[in-house]
Amino acid sequence: MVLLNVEHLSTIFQTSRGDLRAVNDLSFRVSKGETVAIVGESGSGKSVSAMSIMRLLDESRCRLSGKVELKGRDLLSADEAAMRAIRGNQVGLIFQEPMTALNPVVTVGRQIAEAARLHETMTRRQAAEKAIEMLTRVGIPDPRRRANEYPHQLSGGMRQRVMIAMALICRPELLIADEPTTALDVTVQAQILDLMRSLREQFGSAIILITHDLGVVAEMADRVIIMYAGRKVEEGTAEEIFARPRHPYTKGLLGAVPRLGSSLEGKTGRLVEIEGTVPDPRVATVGCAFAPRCRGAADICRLSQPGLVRTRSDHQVACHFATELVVA
Amino acid sequence: MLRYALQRIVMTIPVMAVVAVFVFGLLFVTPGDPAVVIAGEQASPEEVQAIRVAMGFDQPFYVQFGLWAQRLLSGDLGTSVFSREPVAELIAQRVGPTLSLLFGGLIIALLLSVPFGIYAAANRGKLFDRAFTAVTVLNFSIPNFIVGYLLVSIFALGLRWLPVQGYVPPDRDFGAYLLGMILPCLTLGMGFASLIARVTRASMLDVLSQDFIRTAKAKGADRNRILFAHALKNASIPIVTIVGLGFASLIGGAVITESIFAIPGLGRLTLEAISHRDYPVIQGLVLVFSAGYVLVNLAVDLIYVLLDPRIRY
Amino acid sequence: MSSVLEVFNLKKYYLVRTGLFGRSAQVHAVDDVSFRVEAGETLSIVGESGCGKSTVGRTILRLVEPTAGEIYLDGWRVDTVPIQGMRRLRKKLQVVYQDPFSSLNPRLSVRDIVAEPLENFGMGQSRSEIDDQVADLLDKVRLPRDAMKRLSHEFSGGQRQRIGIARALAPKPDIIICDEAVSALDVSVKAQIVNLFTDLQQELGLALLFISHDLAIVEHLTHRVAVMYLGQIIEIGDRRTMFSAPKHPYTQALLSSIPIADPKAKRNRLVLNGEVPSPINPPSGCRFRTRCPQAFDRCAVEMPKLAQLRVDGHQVACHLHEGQSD
Amino acid sequence: MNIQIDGDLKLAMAPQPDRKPVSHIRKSWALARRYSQITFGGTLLLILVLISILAPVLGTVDPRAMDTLSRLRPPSAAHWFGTDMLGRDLYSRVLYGGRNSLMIGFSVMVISAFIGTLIGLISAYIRWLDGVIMRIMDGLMSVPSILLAIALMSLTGASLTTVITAISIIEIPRIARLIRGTVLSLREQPYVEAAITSGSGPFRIIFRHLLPGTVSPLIIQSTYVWAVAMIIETMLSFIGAGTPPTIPSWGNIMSDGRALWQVKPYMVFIPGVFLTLTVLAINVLGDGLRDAFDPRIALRK
Repeated sequence: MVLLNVEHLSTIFQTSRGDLRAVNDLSFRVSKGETVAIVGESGSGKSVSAMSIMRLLDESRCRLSGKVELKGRDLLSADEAAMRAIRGNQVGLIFQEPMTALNPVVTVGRQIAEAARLHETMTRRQAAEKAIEMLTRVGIPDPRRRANEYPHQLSGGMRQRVMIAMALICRPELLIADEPTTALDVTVQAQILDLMRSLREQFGSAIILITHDLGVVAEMADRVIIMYAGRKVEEGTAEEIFARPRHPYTKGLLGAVPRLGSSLEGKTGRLVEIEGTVPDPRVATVGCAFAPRCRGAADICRLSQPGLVRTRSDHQVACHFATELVVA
Repeated sequence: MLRYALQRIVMTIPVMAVVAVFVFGLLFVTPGDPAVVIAGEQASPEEVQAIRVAMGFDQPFYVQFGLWAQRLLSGDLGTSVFSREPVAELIAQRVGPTLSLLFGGLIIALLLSVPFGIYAAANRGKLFDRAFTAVTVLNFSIPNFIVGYLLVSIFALGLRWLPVQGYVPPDRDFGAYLLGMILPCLTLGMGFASLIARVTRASMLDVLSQDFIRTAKAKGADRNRILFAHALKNASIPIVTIVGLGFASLIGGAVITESIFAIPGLGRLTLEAISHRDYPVIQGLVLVFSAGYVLVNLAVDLIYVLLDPRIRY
Repeated sequence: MSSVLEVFNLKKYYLVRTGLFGRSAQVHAVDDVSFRVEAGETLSIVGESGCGKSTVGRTILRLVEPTAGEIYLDGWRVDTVPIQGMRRLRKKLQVVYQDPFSSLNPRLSVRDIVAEPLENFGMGQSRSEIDDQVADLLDKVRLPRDAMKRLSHEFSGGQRQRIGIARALAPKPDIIICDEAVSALDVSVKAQIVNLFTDLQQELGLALLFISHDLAIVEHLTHRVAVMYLGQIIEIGDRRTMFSAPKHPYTQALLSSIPIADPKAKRNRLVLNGEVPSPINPPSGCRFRTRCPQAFDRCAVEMPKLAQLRVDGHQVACHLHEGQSD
Repeated sequence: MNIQIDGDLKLAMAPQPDRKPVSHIRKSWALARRYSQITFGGTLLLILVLISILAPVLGTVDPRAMDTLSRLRPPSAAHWFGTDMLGRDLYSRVLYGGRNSLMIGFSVMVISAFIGTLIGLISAYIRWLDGVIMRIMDGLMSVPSILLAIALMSLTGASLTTVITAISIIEIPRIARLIRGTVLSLREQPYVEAAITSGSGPFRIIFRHLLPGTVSPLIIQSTYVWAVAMIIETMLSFIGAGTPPTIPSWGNIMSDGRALWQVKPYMVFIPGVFLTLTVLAINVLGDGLRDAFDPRIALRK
């Protein structure tokens, strides 16, 4: 069953130096209980697309178009009150930097309880109890004491657990996690990923995981969307993408990340380089946005934007040579 | 908390010491004989000599300062050269009106500034915000005695709603006291209001751009909740700071305001002391005003603890 | 082989005061660290945030003064020379910083940034001589020569990091300290810079002290690895042994925590409990014992020493492995 | 060694798409609109400064010339702003007074910027002096500025020099604090550390890496100092503790009009409007400069 249906979503920021097309014609679906990873480098539009879905951008400075349906209900045309009823209730959000994402002058217990009280009628005391229960479930020791502490008194890992408790307190059907472990150390990251997996089982929430870390994707995701310069360039099941990447950018990404243990196989030569950097989103491109960095780019790539082509039932690619590559 | 308070109190000691040294030292760094300065150019040599002995100027600097500091610590601010009354007593007689004025001015400043500052920040870039910015910068640029004269022209001379000037002590006629204080407090408060309003707007904008505001939105909080439950407490820290720092200019404004409205407070006393070259009184006043400023900022530091849990002890 | 950099028993304690009347407490940022870097080799110091790895680098650079210990650069004692003398030693010891944005003065042209060490160390008589050297350096880091006239903010993160590398190469140092030098870069650019470091080392025979939290990157360019935990080196050895057969339980957990970009890879993950204790009051005995799944009584009492194993040069500080030493 | 140029460089070096040639006037107009506050404040200030400089050719008479026959005349064709109780022409007094008022403010700005920068730099660089200097600055700042000026003025004879000195003493601590804070935070910048590790000595670091970074906050703060100094001068003169009465300044002119202001309000309000416009111009200019210089605020815009 489709939980979230995004069709032709575009987000355009109006800046003093011209329009900035941060998200460009993005379509994807998330089914109930599924984990979809959106992968890309900085500037690829992955975070902006999540913020656009939840209408969290300052809409006096950007334009949204397309369609975003949550359980059949259009969010882009919903009014602010309707969106408020959805945020934190049907959709929970986790952000990258838990230090700045928590209010520094409010105790964590109250911040969690607030999320519950905004959507359910309950007394202050009931909400506080529920917050403590959530703190227990996200594995914070001594939750009663911790609930009365301020964010700066907690470690980075604990702060992220607080964020998770806050996002899940209303049992949302969809959880959007924007780089949830990027700011954390690897051993703490492992703890948080473990926690997210076990909570996914308990709560049955679907997850949109936004990250640049392909390792995290491989551990968490059922399906993967690769974004480049605001566009989806490839989508498929996690196994497909990692086993048979089709788009040259995806291949480059996979090659650019060193594999742990590669020295044992005696192949620690050069890493695969993707030349250059992400293009300036203000400069309108005619052809494929990746063409200037692509080794296999031909004339057609500079002239026309490739559309998404389904190469298998569970795999789509936006590359002029996608089908040929399958043969090759 | 107690330790923090103690720590802050201890930290005011060097500041006050600097003020004391400064106030005392002023007489000596200025060119010419301090006794002549106090006695005035026309004074006879005998008069000058009398002042020199009375003030102890015939003794070395450090002895004088030692004696002066010793008396100061026991609460003795010296004796007026002009009226021969103890300076402490002169100040005590005049402190009431000035306190009323400062307190009233502060209240008016806060009432005029904080709500508008918040509203402007919440509606950034819209018409209200632009008008707000223009009005604050204009108001900020008008010297407060001109504001005073404008207010008097409108409300006292024009509409005749309020008295032009004068001061009625509250124990004689409380109604008249309140009525008489409205224009002076407004005069004093308006300039300060611009400063606080600008800081309120800026710090609200700063807080509203932070990540945790997005978190609150993501939880489903509405605009008022975001403004008042999440942003205001964070934004109040710079607001409180500017109230503390600006208190010095409020005191300066009070001196001028008293002189416009003929209020017999410390400001008037200051001007009288200047015209009489009554240096002990000037010394005492500068010390008292500075102590007031330091105390207000001490209070500000203690308020921080209530507002920001990151400050510990 | 000769050692470019030798560090013996380095300690750096910070005093933190808790208020005016508060007692002062000591932060054991670096606690008795020893290692050496040979000419032309890469030694990586890895560990999580707060383990003291960056402080080690900053102490060697004399950006912070060491509390105790000895540091030698090409046999010259670094930690005791007066700061004027240190300026001359800096010629041999350069650094590449983490943040490619704030580590370049935004008001200077690329030419002036790269020329600064050349001018300081008197490495050119005339302006044109220095310009020629700057041009050569830009070639070395694969930047076009016409970048010289431009300001650093016109460049992307990866390009700026190249400018920083050119500046570090300018005085022809024997060793470069790379303090998280690729951490702030995007995945694809990171690979470019890692490759550049590898090439430069081969070409110029540089030694690198590579400070990083990213073990996968480290594995790609290092010869030897030192793992730090709470201010101490708990394991040090060559790359192969470290990645194939890590001995210390912390190293094992650290390696198994790194997510691998392969959904089919099934691993036995060691997820550590709890978090790193405060360096103000480190645990008694072995610092890792509070999180160690294999801790036993002795670990709380006695601090394990870094001891040589039979495997060539590999040292580990763990009571579990004491029997295996020579 | 084969040299490969990055793709991103190729991109950066690629010829920019042709832009339509824009005329200088249009470009300037666009800039003026973008920095509207600087344009407005700067223009207004320039006009006011020009008026005072050109006072002798703007139909003025000797501002000190008394004419006992035409005392307290209201504004008329002969006396545009009227005359005061000594029969002096107010129009001439306001224009010449502006010279003094502007000059006092400007002098205070230059003096306190220079000395404040020096003190701030010393404080940031010489650690053992820092505590002492900053306590002195705190002490000076805790004396309300008008009062401090009054105390200073009451001891020294009234003259332009003493007015400028007194107000500069008030403003120096503010500049010193700003410079110290800026230098201390710049010193934490990795690029300053990089300069140290590149072998730069203290002089090079100060003059090449630290001082240039203080320029924009200093300019912004200095404009406010100018405005504040003018207001303080006016207030001092207004209560009779400022510029000597023989020298016309806006404060003095208003002070002269004080006793009669209920019947002849223009004697206070005309110079008041000039002062307000000047201070407004400087403040708006300062706000504009702050927005233009401060990248944090500029980014948010």
